[in-house]
Amino acid sequence: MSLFEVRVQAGPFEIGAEQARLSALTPEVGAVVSFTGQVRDAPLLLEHYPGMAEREMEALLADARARWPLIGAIIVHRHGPLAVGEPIVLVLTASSHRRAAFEACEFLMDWLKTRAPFWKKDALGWVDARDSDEQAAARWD
Amino acid sequence: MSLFEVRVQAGPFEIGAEQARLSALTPEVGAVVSFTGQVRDAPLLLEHYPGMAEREMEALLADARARWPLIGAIIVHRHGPLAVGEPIVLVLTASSHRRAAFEACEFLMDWLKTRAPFWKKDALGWVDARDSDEQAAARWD
Amino acid sequence: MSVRLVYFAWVRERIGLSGEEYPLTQSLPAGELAAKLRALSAGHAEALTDLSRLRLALNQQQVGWDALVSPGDELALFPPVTGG
Amino acid sequence: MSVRLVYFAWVRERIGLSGEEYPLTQSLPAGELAAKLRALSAGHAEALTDLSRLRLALNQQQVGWDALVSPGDELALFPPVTGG
Repeated sequence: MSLFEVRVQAGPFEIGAEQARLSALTPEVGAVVSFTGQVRDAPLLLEHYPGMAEREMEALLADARARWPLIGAIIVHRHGPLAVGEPIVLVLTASSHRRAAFEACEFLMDWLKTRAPFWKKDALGWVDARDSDEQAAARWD
Repeated sequence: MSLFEVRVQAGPFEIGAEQARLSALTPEVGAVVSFTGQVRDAPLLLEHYPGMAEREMEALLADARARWPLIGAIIVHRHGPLAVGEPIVLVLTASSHRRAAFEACEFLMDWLKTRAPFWKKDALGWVDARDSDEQAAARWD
Repeated sequence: MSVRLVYFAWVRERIGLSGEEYPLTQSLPAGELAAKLRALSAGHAEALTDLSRLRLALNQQQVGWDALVSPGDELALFPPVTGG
Repeated sequence: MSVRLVYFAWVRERIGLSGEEYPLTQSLPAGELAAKLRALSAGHAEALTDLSRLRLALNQQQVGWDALVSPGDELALFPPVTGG
């Protein structure tokens, strides 16, 4: 059994519940890696492109599966108003071995940052895209 | 505020509860990365060296803090009999930026595998150390 | 015959619309279409002056300014993404 | 005057003890001490024949076979670790 899933939602997520779904998939799961991004410093509003957001995230999962032997992966990205400390995004990867789980998780985050149609706005206005994110994603080319 | 903690315990752990402790540390936390290792294929017995195990894990955290700007990190390692699918080890890292959190988490896992005094035994006997783990740890030298 | 335009983030705010239909009877490159849109309003002109600051998606797939837009398509214009 | 010896994993199983006190009146290198321990029993001899398969910790710090063991120290002998 395997599980690959993407979701865009306004509400929060529970890392424990999401991770449990991957841990229980098969006796071959030996490593689960997670990344949680959370709102730092100031509140944010997250706008997204419904439909395309899910589509890009699905495409990223397909790309990761082609590169690493994953047993499962989940991406949850929130939209709407978010307070400081609130989680924005969760990426979970499960594999037999830790290297694959680590690399796939980092790959998915780097590409989410540069491909998935989400835009952050804070009190100063729309947040500018960063060159460092482009460079991080380019590592995987 | 910061939080750096190591624990060796027989019972299970809750990733959600541990992660919540790091997420709430300061408004500067932007990224939390976790690694969970779980028993694959066959039940295990985990023996450890009480005292030295905690000491080595503390030393690894100190080393990670010297290399990356971490706000917090938690390592929990279990001992005793463990069934297939049960979690063995949890490493959590929190930082302002994702690269530091990812790298520190992977570093801690690679070094735990080669430094922390734990030994796995399965139905076939004591598990042999793997060259691939030594090589993974050597990447950080 | 038209193309469905959708706008996000500051492109949406400057234009003052989240989307609109624009008459289109034959295919043309997205860059040429964007140039025509500048005539619609001061907001359109401001948002679409410097195309190098924008990204686009045709039918929800990221493309370049030379992509051919045809009647019935959905064309999205937005700044570089900043999620995650 | 003695050294506290502790054993783990298959070293412990072959020796048949998780630890023991061994008389020691002056410092000597861990490798020399291990060679002396081989005389204690068939199990000790078997466990400690090939020191290249073992690791050691002196007072809970990983060290090499040339580390000097002194009376009152705790010396642990074990296979390469396999946790995590």
